Amino acid sequence: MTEKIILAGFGGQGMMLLGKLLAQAAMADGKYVTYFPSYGTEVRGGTAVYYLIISNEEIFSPLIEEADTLIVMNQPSYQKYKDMLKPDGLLVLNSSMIKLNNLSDVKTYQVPATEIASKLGNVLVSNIVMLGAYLAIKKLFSASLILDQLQAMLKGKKGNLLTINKQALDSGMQVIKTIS
Amino acid sequence: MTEKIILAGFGGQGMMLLGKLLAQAAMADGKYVTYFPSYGTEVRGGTAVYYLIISNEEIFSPLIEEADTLIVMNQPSYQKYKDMLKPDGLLVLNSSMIKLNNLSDVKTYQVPATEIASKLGNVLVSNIVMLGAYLAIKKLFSASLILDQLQAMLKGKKGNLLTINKQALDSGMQVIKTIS
Amino acid sequence: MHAIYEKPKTFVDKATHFCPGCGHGIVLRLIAEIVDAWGIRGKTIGLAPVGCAVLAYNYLDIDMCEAAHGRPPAVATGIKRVHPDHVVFAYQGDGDLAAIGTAEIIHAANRGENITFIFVNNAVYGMTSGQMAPTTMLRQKTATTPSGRDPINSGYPIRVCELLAVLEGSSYLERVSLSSPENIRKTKKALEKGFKTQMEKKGFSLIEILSPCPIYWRMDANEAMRYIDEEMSRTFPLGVVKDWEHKN
Amino acid sequence: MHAIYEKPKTFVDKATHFCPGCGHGIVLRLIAEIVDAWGIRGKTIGLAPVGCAVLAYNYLDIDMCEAAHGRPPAVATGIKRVHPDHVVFAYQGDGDLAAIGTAEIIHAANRGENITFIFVNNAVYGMTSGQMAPTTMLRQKTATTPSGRDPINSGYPIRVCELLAVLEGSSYLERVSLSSPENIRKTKKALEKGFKTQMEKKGFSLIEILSPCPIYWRMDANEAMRYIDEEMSRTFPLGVVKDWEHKN
Amino acid sequence: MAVIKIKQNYCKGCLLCVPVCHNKSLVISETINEYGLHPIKFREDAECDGCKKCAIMCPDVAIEIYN
Amino acid sequence: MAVIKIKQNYCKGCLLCVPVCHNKSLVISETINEYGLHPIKFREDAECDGCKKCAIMCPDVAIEIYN
Amino acid sequence: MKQLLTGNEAAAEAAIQAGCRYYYGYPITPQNELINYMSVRMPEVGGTFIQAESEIAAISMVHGSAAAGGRAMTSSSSPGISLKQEGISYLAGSELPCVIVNIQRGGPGLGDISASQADYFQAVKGGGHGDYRTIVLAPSSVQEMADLVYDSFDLADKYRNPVMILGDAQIGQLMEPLEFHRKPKKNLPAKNWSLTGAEGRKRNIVKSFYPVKGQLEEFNAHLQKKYKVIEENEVRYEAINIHEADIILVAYGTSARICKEVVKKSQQYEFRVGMIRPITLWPFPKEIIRKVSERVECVLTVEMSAGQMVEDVKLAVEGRCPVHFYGRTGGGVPTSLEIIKKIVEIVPDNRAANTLLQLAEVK
Amino acid sequence: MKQLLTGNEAAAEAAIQAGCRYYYGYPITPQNELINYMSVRMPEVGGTFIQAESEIAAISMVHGSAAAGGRAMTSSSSPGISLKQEGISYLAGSELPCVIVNIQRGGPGLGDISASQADYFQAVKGGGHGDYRTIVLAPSSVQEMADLVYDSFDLADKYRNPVMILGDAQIGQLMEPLEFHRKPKKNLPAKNWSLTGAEGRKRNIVKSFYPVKGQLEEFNAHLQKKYKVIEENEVRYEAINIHEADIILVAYGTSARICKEVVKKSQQYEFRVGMIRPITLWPFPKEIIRKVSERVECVLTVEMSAGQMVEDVKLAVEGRCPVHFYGRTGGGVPTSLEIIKKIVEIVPDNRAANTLLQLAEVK
Ligand SMILES: Cc1ncc(C[n+]2csc(CCOP(=O)(O)OP(=O)(O)O)c2C)c(N)n1
Ligand SMILES: Cc1ncc(C[n+]2csc(CCOP(=O)(O)OP(=O)(O)O)c2C)c(N)n1
Ligand code: SF4
Ligand code: SF4
Ligand code: SF4
Ligand code: SF4
Ligand code: SF4
Ligand code: SF4
Ligand SMILES: [Mg+2]
Ligand SMILES: [Mg+2]
Repeated sequence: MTEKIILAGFGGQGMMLLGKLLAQAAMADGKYVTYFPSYGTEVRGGTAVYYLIISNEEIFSPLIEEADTLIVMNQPSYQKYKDMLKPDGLLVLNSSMIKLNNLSDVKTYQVPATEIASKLGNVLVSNIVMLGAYLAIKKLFSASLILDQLQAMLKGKKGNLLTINKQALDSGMQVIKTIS
Repeated sequence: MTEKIILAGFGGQGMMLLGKLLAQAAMADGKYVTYFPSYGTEVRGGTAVYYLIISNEEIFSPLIEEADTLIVMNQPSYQKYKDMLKPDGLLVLNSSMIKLNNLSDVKTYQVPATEIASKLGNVLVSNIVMLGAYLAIKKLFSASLILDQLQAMLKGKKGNLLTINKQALDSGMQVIKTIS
Repeated sequence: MHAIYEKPKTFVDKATHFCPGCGHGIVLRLIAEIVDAWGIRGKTIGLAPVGCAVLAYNYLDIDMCEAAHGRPPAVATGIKRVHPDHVVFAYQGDGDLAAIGTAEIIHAANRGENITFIFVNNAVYGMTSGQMAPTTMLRQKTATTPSGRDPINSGYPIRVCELLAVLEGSSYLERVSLSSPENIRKTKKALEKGFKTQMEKKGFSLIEILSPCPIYWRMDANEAMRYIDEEMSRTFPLGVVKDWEHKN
Repeated sequence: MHAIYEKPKTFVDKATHFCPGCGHGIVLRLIAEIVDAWGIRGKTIGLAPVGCAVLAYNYLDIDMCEAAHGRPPAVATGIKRVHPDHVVFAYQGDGDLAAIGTAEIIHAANRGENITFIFVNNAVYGMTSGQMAPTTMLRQKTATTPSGRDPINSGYPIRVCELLAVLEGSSYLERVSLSSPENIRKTKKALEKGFKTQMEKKGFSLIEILSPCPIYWRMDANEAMRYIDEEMSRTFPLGVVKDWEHKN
Repeated sequence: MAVIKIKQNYCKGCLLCVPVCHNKSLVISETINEYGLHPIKFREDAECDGCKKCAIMCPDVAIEIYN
Repeated sequence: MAVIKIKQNYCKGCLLCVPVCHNKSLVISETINEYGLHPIKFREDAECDGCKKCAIMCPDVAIEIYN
Repeated sequence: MKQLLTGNEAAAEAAIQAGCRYYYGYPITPQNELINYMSVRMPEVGGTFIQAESEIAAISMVHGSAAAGGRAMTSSSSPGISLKQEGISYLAGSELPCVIVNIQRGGPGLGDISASQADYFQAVKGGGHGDYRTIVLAPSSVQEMADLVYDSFDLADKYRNPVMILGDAQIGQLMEPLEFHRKPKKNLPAKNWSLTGAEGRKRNIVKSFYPVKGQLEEFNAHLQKKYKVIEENEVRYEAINIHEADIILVAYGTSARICKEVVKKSQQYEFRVGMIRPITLWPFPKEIIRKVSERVECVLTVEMSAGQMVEDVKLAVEGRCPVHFYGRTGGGVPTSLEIIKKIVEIVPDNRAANTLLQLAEVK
Repeated sequence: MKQLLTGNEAAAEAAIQAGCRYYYGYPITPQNELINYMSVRMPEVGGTFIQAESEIAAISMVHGSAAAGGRAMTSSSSPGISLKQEGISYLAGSELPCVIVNIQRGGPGLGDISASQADYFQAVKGGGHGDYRTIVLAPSSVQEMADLVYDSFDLADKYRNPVMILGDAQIGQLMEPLEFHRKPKKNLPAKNWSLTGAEGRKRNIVKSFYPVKGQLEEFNAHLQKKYKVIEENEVRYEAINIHEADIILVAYGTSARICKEVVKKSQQYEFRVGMIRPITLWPFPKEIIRKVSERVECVLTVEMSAGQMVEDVKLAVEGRCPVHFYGRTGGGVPTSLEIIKKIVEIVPDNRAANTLLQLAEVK
């Protein structure tokens, strides 16, 4: 098993954290993992992209030439990275922020992550909504393994932060169940 | 003809100028010439030494491993450089400042340059006294060729400076005539 | 339809790479406005810093030069000597000017270089992810002062105008801010005065601009402007620090 | 026979490489006297500059370190952090401290490094054959200001104490001179105060010493001392510029 | 009465222009621009006297004013 | 009455010690030292009250004073 | 227990665990995670963290702490490392142990912040003045970053010499699981040359100035002798498949990871690709490369530069077999496909070509 | 008319005669005669002389004047040149023409002020970060110093690239008679990239920053192409006796003078010594060395370093014949006797030995 995921979004949309949670879970699960943020440039703003590879075997290049999965948070990220997805790859997108023009081969899941997060009371957890969706689709890890990581990361932070993150994860998973 | 001269003295005793006058004269005379000051160190004070080579042929290394002539102004310079003189070399020393212990092979001329210069009214021309002595011994150039150089260098300076320098050169030459 | 306010011609029609609410955009726009109004595009040469404003030349439609981090004063000196009658300005951040470039700005001021320096003080290293700058305020949290700047370990916020005022070579030094339309108007006036100082060959001018970095101050843009008024201007009092027109 | 004055034990029994009448010898001797008198040889670490005093470690019988040209403040900082209870001092010339090392001294002062700086201002680059220093006086002739220092091209003499006084991190700053036995006594007092400042953990201290360089001032030694009194002390007024003991 | 033009894809939704308008004429919009941000918009039926304060404040040269 | 000791090969003949002696006890000598310079010497029959001013002034630690 | 850290953080944590208590740095991408991490951790262990006013000040502070006997470190990226060259020359000339981390980015000039290996010459040949050497270690994984930083302090102390860790933007920012499991080496020489105050002993002087004629040459002879000892004892490399290989790849750090992928892919085929990954760039593993070059068809050096290490490979091979080069510059990272294509190009023998083109299809 | 000048002064005067009007320097021995001379001469010709606050400021001022279209120059010696490395990388990355003089002294660190050739790697391989090159010229006499400084401005303008003059303490301070007899070259490309105010044209930007993915690699490809053109067109060397020689000496600058003496002494004997003196150290005259290496018994490289250029010689020879090295470090200058002894040692054939031992006696 080797899963190559590209995560992309506007800086501040929490893609870094999304990937890190997955990477931590993979590590806890005894997998090989590389997680690589590609700062395009020494310049502020624009798109942030992260390369995550999870595998049962040693991973050589942490760069991804062709992704199994693309998780994107906004229109420019989608535009920029859609061609890096392999023909039969998985696309999970934040439909609150991305207008789709016809996609053919790829399996696409449209998750209104920003809206869901807004409704939960904090736009900032839209990334966790996306994570929930991805988990529900690919089922690489159990939700509880991810929650463990979340818990560890939020240690010392305010208690209700964990609660809302849990809700976000859950909502993301639910969306997929509804769609499929 | 190749004449390799080492000039050494305490910084401030004018050895630089002595050598430069000879070098200029050599150049004017159509000779090959290299003139190299060897700053021993990045440190003040101590001995200053200059390597002057005059030749009818191309000169390769401007350093001198074995000198034809050694002109020294004070005791530490003498001590430091006496062994660089070739066995039958010429030694011209400022006897006002150097006590000689027995010298065997080398032709030695003792010139009381500081005393002579003092008498002329300016210790600073003791270097020119030495130059006069050297000229009188080796006769590489005419005194007038040297005087031309002196004149060119002192252009714009006070007139009596040239006069005293002339006297110094002369006195140096006289000393040799008296000795020999 | 008559324009009350339009994008200055000297400002390239292009979205900037700055974060939302960043002060750099305002300052660059003001420069463009002055170049437009005075018609000096053909005789102006700018210096971009290494810092968030590194791409200043993408936005200002004038001849511009890059300088290594901290070296704009020296590079500007080199340019000015070739074109003594041009308007040469250097744009610098606080890391660039007050840390690595300390020697260069002090000696440019001391030589009285007839150049205008636009010093954007946002109390932080924006470009490299929000580390402490020499102008970071006491107790301010940054990536390298995680529990707030403590003078025991990290020294005090440096008041650049006051420091340069000691040097005889400096002619015009003023500190302004971007916290309100009123203050931005004053900032523009100060920039004009800086350029004027140069065009009249009165020597070294530097305008220090208190500017928000909402991202690394971890505030929204309007909070950041309030922070300038309520906190930053206390450490860095606004006003003219030195002026060749009002020497006594 | 009882000694009224003897070579300090901490001063190595060895002729120095300085030119006749050079002030460096006096300053080094004063340091040695204090180390002797206070018995602190075992807890003192000195920094030698790159300049005529580069070989200071040949004369002072204490642990000493070299620093690259201009970097003694940073090197001293590195040492002091390892030995916070030792007496660490840096010895610097005006080229070293006020030109290439401008950033380092300013930021050491700003951090309030608990170190004593001995700043020998001889208004010239002695070691490299008498070029202009940042402290060269107006109209002074040097190897690189052959017709005298002109502020238009070469800027103004920098008053280091006054500059550093602006920084909150500096604790004790005094300017003294070597022009007479009386002034040398005051210099020694100032050095003692500098060391005391450090030993009581009061922070950054710097003693600026007006010191003769007869060779590159092209004067005899006694003329050079008069020049300090009559010319140099006008540009660089003697006295305490900042003192933690007398803050108001 | 002046007219405000907001360049949607320049505006980063920082909201600096909002509080400086004494007419409270600028508000955040629901649309999402290229950045994935909500740009501001001119409130329907609001007043503008062309005081320029919003444009002066804008770090992204996103506001132009005409009359 | 104090006694002055001058280290001949340390003294560089700079003469800084000469004018500071209120007894005018120090003068230049005719001898030449290692440097080729004339070191100073204590004037014969001169006075010294051990005021130390000469030693304080000396850049070459060439003067020691005893009594 | 495994942790997920960036290479930059791994370097910082390993340094602290190796007893480094004096860190001086200046921000620059892509090494910011290192300085930021240090600002949090150093106070926790009672160590010194100073954000210096510049890279030059930082290396000078390292100079001071090393001279005073502490374990000191600084880090930066390419332009900042260029600024440290005078300081590094002084450290080498003063025989001071310390560790310098270079997380290389694209150059020249301001360039870009993407990964690069274009500072090889600077690190290995000496970007500063004079005949000196720094030991240069090149990690190719986050785990190895930690391990090598760890060893670097011991090497520095053992030889009284600066050690450089030569990483790049990718290794610095990459996150991988790693474990800190190393214990300090024993038996390092006492630092009785260091500055501690001359209590009850002769004074110590730390310097690089040798003004008396002949002394500097003597000192240089001493340095060269030391360097020879290091060359004889400290060479490290990883060799894969070198005994059966027809062609040998030589690569370090990030580019070595991709070469490893090529080697692995080729294992099932007739045409054999082996590889040598220098871990110490200085001392360079020239012996093993020389040996291998006596029997392989050719050597291919892969770098993220216009060709720098390839010179050392050629110096080792000395014409015994052809040495080829494949490089990407300015932030480009070679892909395994590109490398395979290059192999096909330089080994125009059918057996190789067929085999490798199959590989190329596998991608 | 001949003048007697030091190499430092000759460099300064040649620069002024070549139209250099912007000089920025900082004092350091052994190049002080250059900066001191400039302080007198620049005002006389209406040019700019600034004694900068540091070497870094000086190279940055050069950056500014070069960007503004002026002919600009700086000079220093080893430690100061180390400080300029970031700036040089920026100049190369911004494609700015300028001239940098390094009058090398002994290192590492503060070292000493005596002559050295230990900055060869720094100058030729690149002491700064990134894949860049500076054209490096190595004069071996005062006359050649003037001639090469003269040409260096043309080369810099022709290729929009920094040029370094690599001298040493001896060539810098040595006085020899020289003549200034060169006229400016014509047909240099117009500097329409330079910053003059964008009057009536699109703006010019001078920079080395390429933040958009792929751009920096493209720019580097452009640089490499330019460097190839320079390598093809600008190699300079002096060859003596290479057609009859049994052994070839390779040396540059000061050490080449001594080798020339050895060559001259050997002319009357049976065993023939020839020599190649690289005048451009980059581009390095590798073709001629490669050619010669096909027929001589061996090559001996002589340097005032622990062995730096010898690597380029080996890279040119590629094992075709043995390459030997004789070096002195830290201010030591080889003597002709030492070189002859070395020859005898590496050519243990009787003919050579006998011949050369005779030579050794002649001294
Ligand atoms: C020699 C060197 N050191 C460090 C850096 C990294 N760097 C880029 S910008 C910057 C400082 C940015 O801070 P500031 O000057 O305050 O500008 P801001 O981004 O805050 O506007 C630093 C340290 C660099 N590019 N070059
Ligand atoms: C990086 C570097 N630049 C320049 C020099 C040359 N240098 C040696 S000492 C010195 C300045 C000496 O002046 P100052 O600091 O005033 O000391 P002084 O000799 O007057 O006591 C210089 C420029 C150097 N050694 N290193
Ligand atoms: S990081 Fe700060 S200074 Fe930089 S662009 Fe963003 S807000 Fe502006
Ligand atoms: S040159 Fe000046 S400072 Fe240096 S030793 Fe001589 S007198 Fe002293
Ligand atoms: S111009 Fe003035 S009134 Fe009109 S929208 Fe802007 S701030 Fe409001
Ligand atoms: S100030 Fe400008 S960028 Fe910010 S919200 Fe208003 S229009 Fe948009
Ligand atoms: S101690 Fe005083 S009285 Fe005695 S010689 Fe010295 S200066 Fe004169
Ligand atoms: S002051 Fe010292 S060195 Fe000078 S003359 Fe007097 S004894 Fe000699
Ligand atoms: Mg800033
Ligand atoms: Mg000085």
